[in-house]
Amino acid sequence: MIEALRKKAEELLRSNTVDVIYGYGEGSTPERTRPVFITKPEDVNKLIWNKYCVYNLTTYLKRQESRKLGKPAIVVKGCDAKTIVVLIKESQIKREDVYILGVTCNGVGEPLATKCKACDVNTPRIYDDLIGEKIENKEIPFDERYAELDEYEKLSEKEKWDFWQKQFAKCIKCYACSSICPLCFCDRCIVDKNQPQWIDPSAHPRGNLSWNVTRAYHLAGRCINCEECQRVCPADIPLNLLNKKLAKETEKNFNYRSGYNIDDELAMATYKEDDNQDFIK
Amino acid sequence: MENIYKPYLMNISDIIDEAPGVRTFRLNFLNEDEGKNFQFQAGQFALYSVFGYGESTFCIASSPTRKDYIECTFRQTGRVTNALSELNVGDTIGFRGPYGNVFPIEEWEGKNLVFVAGGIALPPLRSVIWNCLDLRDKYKNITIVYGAKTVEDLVYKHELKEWNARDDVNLVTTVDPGGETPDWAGKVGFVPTVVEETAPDSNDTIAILCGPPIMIKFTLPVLEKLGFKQEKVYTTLESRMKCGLGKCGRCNIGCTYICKDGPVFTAEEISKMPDEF
Amino acid sequence: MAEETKFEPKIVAFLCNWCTYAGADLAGTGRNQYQANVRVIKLPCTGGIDPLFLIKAFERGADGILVSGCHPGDCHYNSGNYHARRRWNVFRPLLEFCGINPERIQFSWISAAEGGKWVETINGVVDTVRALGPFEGYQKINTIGPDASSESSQT
Amino acid sequence: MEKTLKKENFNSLITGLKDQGYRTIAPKKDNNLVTLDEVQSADEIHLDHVQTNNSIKEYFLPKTEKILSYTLEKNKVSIEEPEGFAVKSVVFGSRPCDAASLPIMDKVFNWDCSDKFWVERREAITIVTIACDKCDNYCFCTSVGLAPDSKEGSDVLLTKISDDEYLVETVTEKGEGLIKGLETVFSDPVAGTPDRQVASVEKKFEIDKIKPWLDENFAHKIWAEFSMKCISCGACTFVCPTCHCFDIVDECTMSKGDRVKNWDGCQFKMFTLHTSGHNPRSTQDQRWRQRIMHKFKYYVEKFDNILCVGCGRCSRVCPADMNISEMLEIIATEENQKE
Repeated sequence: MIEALRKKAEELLRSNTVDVIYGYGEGSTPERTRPVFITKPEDVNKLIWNKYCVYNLTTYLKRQESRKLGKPAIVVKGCDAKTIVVLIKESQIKREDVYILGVTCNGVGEPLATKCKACDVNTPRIYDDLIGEKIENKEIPFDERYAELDEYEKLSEKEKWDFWQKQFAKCIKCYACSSICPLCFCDRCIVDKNQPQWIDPSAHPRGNLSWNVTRAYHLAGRCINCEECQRVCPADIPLNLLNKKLAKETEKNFNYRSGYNIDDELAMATYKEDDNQDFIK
Repeated sequence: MENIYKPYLMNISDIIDEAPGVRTFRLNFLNEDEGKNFQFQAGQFALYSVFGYGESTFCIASSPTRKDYIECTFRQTGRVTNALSELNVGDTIGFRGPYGNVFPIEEWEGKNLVFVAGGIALPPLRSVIWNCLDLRDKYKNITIVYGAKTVEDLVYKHELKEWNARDDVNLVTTVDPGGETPDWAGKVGFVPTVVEETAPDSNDTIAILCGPPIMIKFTLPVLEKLGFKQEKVYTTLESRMKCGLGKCGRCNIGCTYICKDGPVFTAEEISKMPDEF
Repeated sequence: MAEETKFEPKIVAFLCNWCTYAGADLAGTGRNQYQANVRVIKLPCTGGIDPLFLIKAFERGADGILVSGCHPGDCHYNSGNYHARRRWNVFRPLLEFCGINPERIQFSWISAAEGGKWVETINGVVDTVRALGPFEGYQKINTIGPDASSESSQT
Repeated sequence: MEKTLKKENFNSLITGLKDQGYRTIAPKKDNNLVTLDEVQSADEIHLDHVQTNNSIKEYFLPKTEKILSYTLEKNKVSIEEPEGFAVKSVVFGSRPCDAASLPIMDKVFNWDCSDKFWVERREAITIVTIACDKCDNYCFCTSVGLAPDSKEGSDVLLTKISDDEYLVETVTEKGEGLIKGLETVFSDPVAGTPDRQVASVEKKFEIDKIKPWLDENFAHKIWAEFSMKCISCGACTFVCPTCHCFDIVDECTMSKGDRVKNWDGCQFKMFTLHTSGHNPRSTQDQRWRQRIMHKFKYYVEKFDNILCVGCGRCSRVCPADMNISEMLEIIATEENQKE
């Protein structure tokens, strides 16, 4: 599979189809990989593919430094490919501006990442080239997909509050969660705006609650569950639970799953006259 | 132990509207003893704070020879300066300073002085200009070249009149082409060009330059052409600062901390800094 | 004997200018009494209410919040309330997931003609929140100063 | 002074400290992380780790701290100064690299004028370090002039000499005072040379090669190449025991507020953004260069110390696997090739 990937990458660079390949390379330790940016055909051997390729490389589509390298081909797993669908829908990129090197994937991480436990995109739903044997994507029932939330939803109001307060207390406001998120592409984040200052910049319980709730909420109906925020959090806050909860509510209420169908209207940019309103007096 | 981040409380005793969005505050110490012990020198800066909005860094615009008050001039741009401009006479602000190094005006004694300023950069020079004018005998010819985008944007209009009327000051004012009014008596043109036209004698002369980066960039070669050596050209740099005390770590250009080693530098010193302004 | 001070909740109401605010106004001109615990913030449209406003209200000491606008189909800007409704549909469960009682954030449609419904709704919100008691969780994190947070972290 | 401490006596040590009014901070396990945190008993202490997730820094320069509070009444302002921030404490079981960061940072917080929030906490806190008996690939203390059993910055150094016993060496008077006050907990050292169990940390580069290269290579393509994958978050700077940059902000209501000092980091693009919109370090290669230059050149020139203790935290947490020692290895190699 690696050979096929390198061959394709080399071909794309030689034919000037793209200027750069965003891919995975060897990391600091055997259990890590790292993003690599291949601009020369002779460097394609730096590309690798293994179970440690957890990163969602589409985040580099938003970074000015990598954009300067020119038109990219990106190595994406099925989950990462969903990001590209959202980015296109949200007018951040054009379909023709990115070459999608989809890889089929049976799960990443050691132990297996939670995002892989109910995977229904082993084969990307969008790609220009597919590397690896096509895997039939399975249908996974709603409950199973959000099973991770069950034990938290069962908690009492006070238990929930205490759980999250304990988690948010660890937050150091390094903003790795939003920096890594391919869908947090605002040039200036709400937390950096100070006229007025909506979110306290301090890493105290108040500032941490409003930051973490707002970060998650801004991804409502958008998050494609790549779990990068959770992976990068140096304080080990289970951020993805918040994102997943929002995804669940979006699907439950609007029958919408982010990044699955390019023809679907974005959940938060549209409405239906008969949307749920049983909580409104 | 003293809290180095604790500001003095200052009363706003006067407010002057200088130009659109530009204001001068005259400040007095609420605690008279603090006022009596307070000393600063031309070139230094301070952190001014509106409680509830934060601190902002700018120079002290009044001369150290005028001891009863401090003046600052600021343009309304960010969170703090916007909050400052909401204040009225009688309101209280915080003041931390003075910080940074100074213009070596004693070394300049017996020499000609040429001040070149653009737009909102006159305030940093105003302190040193008045300082030298208040000690007028110690200096030879004093030339001031000051330019702004439009006539309206010139700051300290009253003082410009005063300097213009003095025969011991050669004031040249200019506005960018298109910025003049029908009754404008000054020059029309950009500062570097006007400096070249004015052609101050570089012999035994110190040039003090302050303005936007683009103005500095084009004026330095002009001064060089006129024969000014780099070590005779002074300027004052600015940067984003939070502590003003060499601790918060953001105002450095290479090893140089603008808050401690600056803000006053010679063109020679600047030429040796890495290109990261 | 010291008399026990009764808890009076602070309620912040975010109202759309065209319907609910006018409805509340109607209640006023009709001299219909309702509980005085509410502070009204008037906005052009519920579609313009950022959930951050609601968080901020809690930060500043609100015990309960009411968000209210035009009935579906009646929005002055055609669809502002439909969009708002979508957001509430996900924001409300998010807060609930974080341990905030959803009864503290209530939503309603009240038209300019429904002065009576306004009185009824706001009294309902005040009573519910009074029964819930002060929003202690938020009050606690509001009073913990920046200096205390590092000591309390990870505990 | 030398003593020994049996693991079984940890509990009496912690209780003893508590009785003397000390708060004890020690490594503690929480889910996947081991963090330095307040402990009440020795049972909570976790010592089977390479490095704690958070550094010792947060007990001297908290992630957020009040530097003053004020009340506003019409146009009257009154300022109140925070008190009680320096809590008498013992940090027990931090690593030698963490302890070494403290004297390095003393310099920046004391030059020209002293930051009392730092200084008073330094006085109030005693550091009891445990020498590392294991390390990982990210550790590089030996490359920056330290060792897994360095005494710099510690008041007391503990070194494992058997599975259940530690050698106790006092380094400062403060440390000696602490030990003397708890004499019953400690035993006298046994005769003979103890078997010190200290990790062996591989030396990855010659530190002497770094600064000369930095002096010459402000403009070098490696800054951009190496930092291409950086995502501009502040994780590296926040977990770093020597990164000390901070921000000052006001947080308030209509009538009262606090002026707060928060961690800030040079990797954020907002860090140097002027109000005018101009940004001296607007791209990631400039910011990455700043981080390396500040640690291995600027701080050395100003304070005669490297601003790095080789703890490896930045590389462990980096979301994009940027590895600082790898960068320094490249620099040292380049410098070698020049010769």
